[in-house]
Amino acid sequence: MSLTRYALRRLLLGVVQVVAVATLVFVLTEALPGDAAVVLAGDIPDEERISRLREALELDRPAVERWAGWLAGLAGGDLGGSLVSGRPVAGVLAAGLPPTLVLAGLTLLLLVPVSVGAGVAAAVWQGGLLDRVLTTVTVGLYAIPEFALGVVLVALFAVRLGWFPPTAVGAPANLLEQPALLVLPLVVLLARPVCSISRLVRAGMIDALGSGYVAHARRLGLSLWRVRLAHALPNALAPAAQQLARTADWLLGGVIVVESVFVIPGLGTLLNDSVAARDVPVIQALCVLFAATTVAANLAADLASYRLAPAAAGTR
Amino acid sequence: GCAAQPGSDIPTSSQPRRGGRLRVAFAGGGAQETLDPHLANLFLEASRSKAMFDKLADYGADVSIVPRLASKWEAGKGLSTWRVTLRAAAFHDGRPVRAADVLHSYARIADEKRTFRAKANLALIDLRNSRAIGDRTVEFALKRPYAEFPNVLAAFGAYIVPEGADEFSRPVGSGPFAFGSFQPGRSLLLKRFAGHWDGAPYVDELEYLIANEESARVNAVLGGQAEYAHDLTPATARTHENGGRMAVVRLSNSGMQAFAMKVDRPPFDDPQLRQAMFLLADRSQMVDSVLSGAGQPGNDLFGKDYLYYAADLPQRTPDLERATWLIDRAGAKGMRIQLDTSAAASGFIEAASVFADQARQAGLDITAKTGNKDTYWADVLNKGTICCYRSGAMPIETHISQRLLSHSTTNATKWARPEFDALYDKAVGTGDETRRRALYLDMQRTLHAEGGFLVWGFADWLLGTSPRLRGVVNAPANTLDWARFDKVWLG
Amino acid sequence: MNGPDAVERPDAAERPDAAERPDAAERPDAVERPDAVERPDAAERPGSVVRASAGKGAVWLRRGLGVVLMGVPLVIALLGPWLAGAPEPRGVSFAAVAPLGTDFVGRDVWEQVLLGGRSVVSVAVLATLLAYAAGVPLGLAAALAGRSRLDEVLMRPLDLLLAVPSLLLLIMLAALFSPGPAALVLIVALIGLPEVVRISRAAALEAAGGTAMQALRLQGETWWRRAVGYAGRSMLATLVADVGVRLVGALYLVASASFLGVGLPPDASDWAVMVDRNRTGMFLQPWAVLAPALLIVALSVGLNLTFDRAVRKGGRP
Amino acid sequence: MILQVDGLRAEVDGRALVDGVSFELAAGDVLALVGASGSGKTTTGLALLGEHAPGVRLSGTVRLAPGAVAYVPQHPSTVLNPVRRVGGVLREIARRRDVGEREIARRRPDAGERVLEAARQARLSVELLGRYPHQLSGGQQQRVVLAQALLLDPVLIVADEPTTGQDGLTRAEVIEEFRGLRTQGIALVLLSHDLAMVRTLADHVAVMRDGRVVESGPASDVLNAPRHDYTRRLLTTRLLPRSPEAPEPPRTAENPDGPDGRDGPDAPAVVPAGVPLIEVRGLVAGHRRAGVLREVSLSAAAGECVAVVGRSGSGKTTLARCVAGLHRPGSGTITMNGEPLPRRLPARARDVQYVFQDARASFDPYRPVSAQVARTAVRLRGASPAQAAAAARAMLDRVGLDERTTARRPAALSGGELQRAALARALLAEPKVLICDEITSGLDALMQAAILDLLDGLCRDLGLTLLLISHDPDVVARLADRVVTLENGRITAQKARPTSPSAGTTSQSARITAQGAQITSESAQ
Ligand SMILES: Nc1ncnc2c1ncn2[C@@H]1O[C@H](COP(=O)(O)OP(=O)(O)OP(=O)(O)O)[C@@H](O)[C@H]1O
Ligand SMILES: Nc1ncnc2c1ncn2[C@@H]1O[C@H](COP(=O)(O)OP(=O)(O)OP(=O)(O)O)[C@@H](O)[C@H]1O
Ligand SMILES: [Mg+2]
Ligand SMILES: [Mg+2]
Repeated sequence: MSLTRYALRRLLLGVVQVVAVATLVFVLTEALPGDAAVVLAGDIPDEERISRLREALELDRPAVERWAGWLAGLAGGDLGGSLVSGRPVAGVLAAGLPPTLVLAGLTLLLLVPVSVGAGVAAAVWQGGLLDRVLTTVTVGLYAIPEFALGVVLVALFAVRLGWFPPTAVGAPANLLEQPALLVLPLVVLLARPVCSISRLVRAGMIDALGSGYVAHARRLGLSLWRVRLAHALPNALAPAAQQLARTADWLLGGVIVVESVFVIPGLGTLLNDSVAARDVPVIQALCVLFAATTVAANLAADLASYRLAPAAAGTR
Repeated sequence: GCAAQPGSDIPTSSQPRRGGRLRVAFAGGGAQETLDPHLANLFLEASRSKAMFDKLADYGADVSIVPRLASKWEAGKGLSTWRVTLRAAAFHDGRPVRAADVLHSYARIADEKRTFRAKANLALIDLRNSRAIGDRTVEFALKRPYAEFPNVLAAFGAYIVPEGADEFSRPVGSGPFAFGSFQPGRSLLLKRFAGHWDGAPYVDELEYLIANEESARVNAVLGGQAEYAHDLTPATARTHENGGRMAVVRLSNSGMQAFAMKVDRPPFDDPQLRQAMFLLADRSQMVDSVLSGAGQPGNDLFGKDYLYYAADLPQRTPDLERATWLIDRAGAKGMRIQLDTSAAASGFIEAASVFADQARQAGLDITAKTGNKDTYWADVLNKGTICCYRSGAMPIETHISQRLLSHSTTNATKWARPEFDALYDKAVGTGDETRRRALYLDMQRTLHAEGGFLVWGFADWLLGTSPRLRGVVNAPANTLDWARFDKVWLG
Repeated sequence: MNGPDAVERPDAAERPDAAERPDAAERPDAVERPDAVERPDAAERPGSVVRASAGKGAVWLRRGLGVVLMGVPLVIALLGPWLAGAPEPRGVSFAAVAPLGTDFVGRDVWEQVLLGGRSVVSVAVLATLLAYAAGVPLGLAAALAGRSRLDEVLMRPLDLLLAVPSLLLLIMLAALFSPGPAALVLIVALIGLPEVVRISRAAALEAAGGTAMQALRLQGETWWRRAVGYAGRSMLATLVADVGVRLVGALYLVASASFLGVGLPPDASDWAVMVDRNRTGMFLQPWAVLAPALLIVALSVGLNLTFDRAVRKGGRP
Repeated sequence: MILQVDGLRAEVDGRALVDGVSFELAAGDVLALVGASGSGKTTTGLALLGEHAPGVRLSGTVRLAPGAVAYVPQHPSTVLNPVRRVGGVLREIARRRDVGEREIARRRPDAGERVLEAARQARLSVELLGRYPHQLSGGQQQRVVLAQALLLDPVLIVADEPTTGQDGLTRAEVIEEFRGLRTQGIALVLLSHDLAMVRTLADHVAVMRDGRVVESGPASDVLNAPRHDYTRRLLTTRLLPRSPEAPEPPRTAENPDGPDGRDGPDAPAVVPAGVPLIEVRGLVAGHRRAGVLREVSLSAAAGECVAVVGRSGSGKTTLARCVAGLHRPGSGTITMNGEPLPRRLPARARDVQYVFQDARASFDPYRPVSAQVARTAVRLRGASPAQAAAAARAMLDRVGLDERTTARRPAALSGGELQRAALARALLAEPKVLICDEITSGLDALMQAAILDLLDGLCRDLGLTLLLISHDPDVVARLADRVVTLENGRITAQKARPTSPSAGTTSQSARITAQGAQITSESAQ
């Protein structure tokens, strides 16, 4: 079976998966204690009030019926309205998407060269000082929770030194208009993935550098770095590509911590809020979006894996 | 009396200045939020509603009632009709505020099919028989005699909107600020309303920014992105108090902190055990550890320093010996008790942790169980035996009527006593102020002796303000002068 | 590196095992040098002898660094609870009293540090081990299956697990599970599982497609030996790199889970929970965050350095 | 002088692999290093590049003239990057920037053209350039490596068994190319067991044994008047064609009835010498959409040895892998005694064993060779670990490998040693059918003879059926009862009993098996 056919089959499966995730999430939110009415009632959980709210939100209809209605709407491209504000869900999503896309896109753009670079450097000088320093720094950063890192960076570089704005409150809707805003969030977002990916690249690189084809490529007079980057590196990337896909997935799902520390209202905040509010239509729509990105990221990573191990792609 | 007491090193004498854009940072409701003042629930929404709308009356610093749109009110015979006179005021679009607007607003809130927060407060009004007398007078008919009717006018969320208003994407109100622009989940920009009856605001523009993370609100003030940060933790306040980059304003007596014991079921149906709990609690340690010192110890009564508060009752101090003895007598030694807590309000988890430790010393095995923060209030209303509890400012009468009567809908302690209900009815049925005061004292004495609320403290509400911001006064959260931006100015 | 002239490389002295590495990538440039290459007799060069003794101290230090970094937290975790003594009465939260001040509920931080390692080490380690114990065989099975139906059957359900936002999953599990260390280990392992499967699958693909794998099959070798003995061995370096990092992820997942009411109580004596919960006082009383955070950093850095070393020692064929 | 080697010594833990090797080489000279398998040829060759296997210490002096040194390794599959298309790497080499003076002197036209030229020289067809290494046959991989070496424009080529995977015709052409290189002044160090090639190419010959050069000198002297006893034995060993009076295949339990002339419609023209034990009918197989085998039918009786010959890339390995159950055919049946072979591998492997063309790739690099060999007996014959170890030791001994050698990991064994270990591993399964894919390509004449004797003995005494794939007509003649020629995935000829074309002669043309001589397009499609 060719890779194209494989990809097509996976995409078809993906549609099924997305619907399955949406269903699963629907079931999960149904099973969550309390519904939007209870949450809306807040600290005056008067029973009559709750049942009125339930009526108003049409939560008194059977779950299956609501689910079917939602699915029918989805098929027609209608995501419904938010339970809490009544605004169309599509609009709510559209507002949260751009910041997430900007953050995720820029992070990924920087992540690949930085983490691959660090991994390659550590592998090339394996056991040397640079390797140890890189290991210590990346693993050390990894072991600091995002929150702490974010807050310390803001305290130092934004509040104390004033180099960057501390948060994005009052920033233009398009974050790219004010690039200084993005520096600290990107640093925080990069800290952990750089570690996990560069460690995997390093491990793969060390194996690849010791292989016969690398030695032979050097014999063939190819320059040292060309051999490392064009010959050893592709062989080292398969696990890192998977991790990269996970990271992309994580980033596109919105990163609650960074979003809240820097006040960037993206999809993560939206998910957090709508789960807190049990705003099922918004949760559902978000999960469809996330499931789609997950399926896409996984497919891309799997295709990359096969491209990076062509022999395995050929079997069966 | 609203004692002006801004942050530490701000001179109070400086002259108010006109102009500028004031940016205030609040925790918010996310992208789903709306501007309907009657839906107001969060502090952010309350403050925004207050900026764009007016109530007929509001709470003063001691939670007594101060007139707002209503210039005066007088009870009819038998306390079951009330005549309210409106002052000359106008909505942002120039229309005057009329009695019809008031009736429309109250009808909207009290609508059977809807669930606005103030609905319960307004339940007493017989709207069908209430009527407008001319443009500026409303006569309210009540379903039964009620001396505390002004409390209703000041109820949380009882804002006056123009007649017919039911849609609030571009709200029009009579408040000091008029609507500018709105990005849900991000910001709301308001403009100075020159025609406000209480004098126009000093600042030209007011922008509400949303930052759910406390550190972000603080950083926004420190970094000059905002002038006012609502709701700081005590630890943050201590961190920045003396830094000079941010002034910390403490709004004392803003939040009651308590444990609510359910008196209708074991083990706390035993008054001895409740007594023991009252005695084993080390309130000052709780204030120190949980509130980081930002608060005062409580005396198992709601509304410290509010109107009618029973300040004369002796302050409880820890008495481990007697507590242990009482626990023994109640046969509860070593009993395992689950204390419900959650992240629903700040300090709950800490309070549970500290209290469990204290109880252990008296021989009770209290374990904290963390519940879901979003549904916490509904969960603890009827389930469990003891839970963390808190309340914002409201008149003591409202506290009693909503939480402590047999028919109260949010009775978290399940305190239901006919003789107590009777006392309450007597109190709200008399027009005699001294007699009412005596009755409230009676009720509080009973609650202090054997009630279900273990009120261990009153938390300060903490604000961070930029040194430029002047005129911020110390008023408990939810009262008129809290989060009020028409009387502050940028220096 | 061990061409006859390689002894002159300055860094060779710092790498006790360097002499065994066929670092051929850097090798052949010598041959292409325009002038005739002189390859002197290495055995006769005094340099090689001197190098061995001079490097000794440094080598020991380097070897020790990872072990010390890893050892200190481990020792505290293991012995801490015995050293902690009776709990002292609470003080003001975030007070800067000796030795490390107080935490968010006024407890002594040093005592909490002593008490807080055991759960971190046991829960996170157990959860990670569990995730690997289940994930690596699954990943291997999927890799060995190639692009067959088995692969889909194994991987697609796990994709579902990945696609459900973990926040939702955590809240959900919090509502379902009664809190307890066992449930916590399960939850953390479950959340980590799909990633472990995917990474081990990717790492095993190359070995799975190779001739040696076919030879093993032709030998009638058991699945276990083929997968774990051969493919598993060839992806060991990757797995070690991954586990060293993933452990930390598990640790903080435990902390956020405890905040949502799963597993540990939110005021538990646990390093990760301490870091999470004391963050409000980070600038007031930094030790409440710094002390546990440093221990976690030391543990993971030490672990990674030691693993790196062990893998390097294990050597390549 | 291009190369000057003086007192080269390689040792592992004090044991010398190569000792006291010294020689010189002028431009355009060809030095052939011949010698027993495991005598240290590859070690010496690598040392010329300043390299060595892990754990080995080198000493001595190697002086090289300026310019590139190209190396053609013994096992091409291990030096081909699995994720890079072969053509891409070739272009990269052609474009590499550190061009020596020689290149500047004659500015090469264009990288693409140079790649094509090198591919032509190495007899590598252009379609193959777009493939990954695993999509190439053994011989094709070898030619890729050769093309890489030729692209380098070297002053010296160290070629380690450069033609073992090539069919006669290609081999002759490659040798011709080497000859051409000589005239360009490129020196060549040839490490080979192929004495015929050495004879045609070498100016100097050094004979190695146990790491020492036992005899060296001008090629004519050494080859025609060997002084050392070992050289003499090496040169005189001849593979004798299998005796014409082939014995009746033994009646085993599986075929008690003897011949019954079951000629199907597409039965081979030449009737097999006995009842077919294994029968392949209408086999169609390929990779993805590319067909490799088209309707191949073949059968072999118990105790019979059927040789499959054909040009490199004609599908021999694919056929073998189908029979062994490693490759799923598109259609066709493979039966043993009329029963379809079990689809599941362990069950099938008990009866059919396959010795991989690429011995090195077929071992797990992390475990000692002897342990790997012994596992066959445990898994397929149900032996206890101790019995298996003993059986493995005995079998390894029979193929000439001692315990010390096989206790090492595969990387520390020479090519020929691994080939023998792989054979031992397959034999331990005591299969009914053994498929041998180029198993003697890395062995010196003496060892080759011994191994072939061993196999012959097994056929005759135990009724082992052999499917022999080889490019070496002498080997085919030595063992085969029948020769089947595969061309472009089809069987084009079957011959009952081959005569050794090389008997007594060393002429190149005669070494090309007549059947495989058609010059057709490489690609099997
Ligand atoms: N790393 C090593 N450790 C120990 N012994 C080794 C190592 N590498 C090779 N040998 C041994 O050195 C000897 C010479 O190996 P080498 O590969 O040079 O032989 P060769 O002449 O090329 O043989 P062949 O013709 O079979 O390829 C062999 O006996 C081999 O087992
Ligand atoms: N994985 C693959 N994908 C596509 N084509 C392949 C693949 N493997 C082999 N081929 C092609 O199939 C043909 C037959 O290969 P096979 O290995 O059977 O040849 P062979 O007869 O054994 O050759 P050699 O004598 O060189 O070993 C060759 O042309 C080869 O390029
Ligand atoms: Mg060799
Ligand atoms: Mg082949």
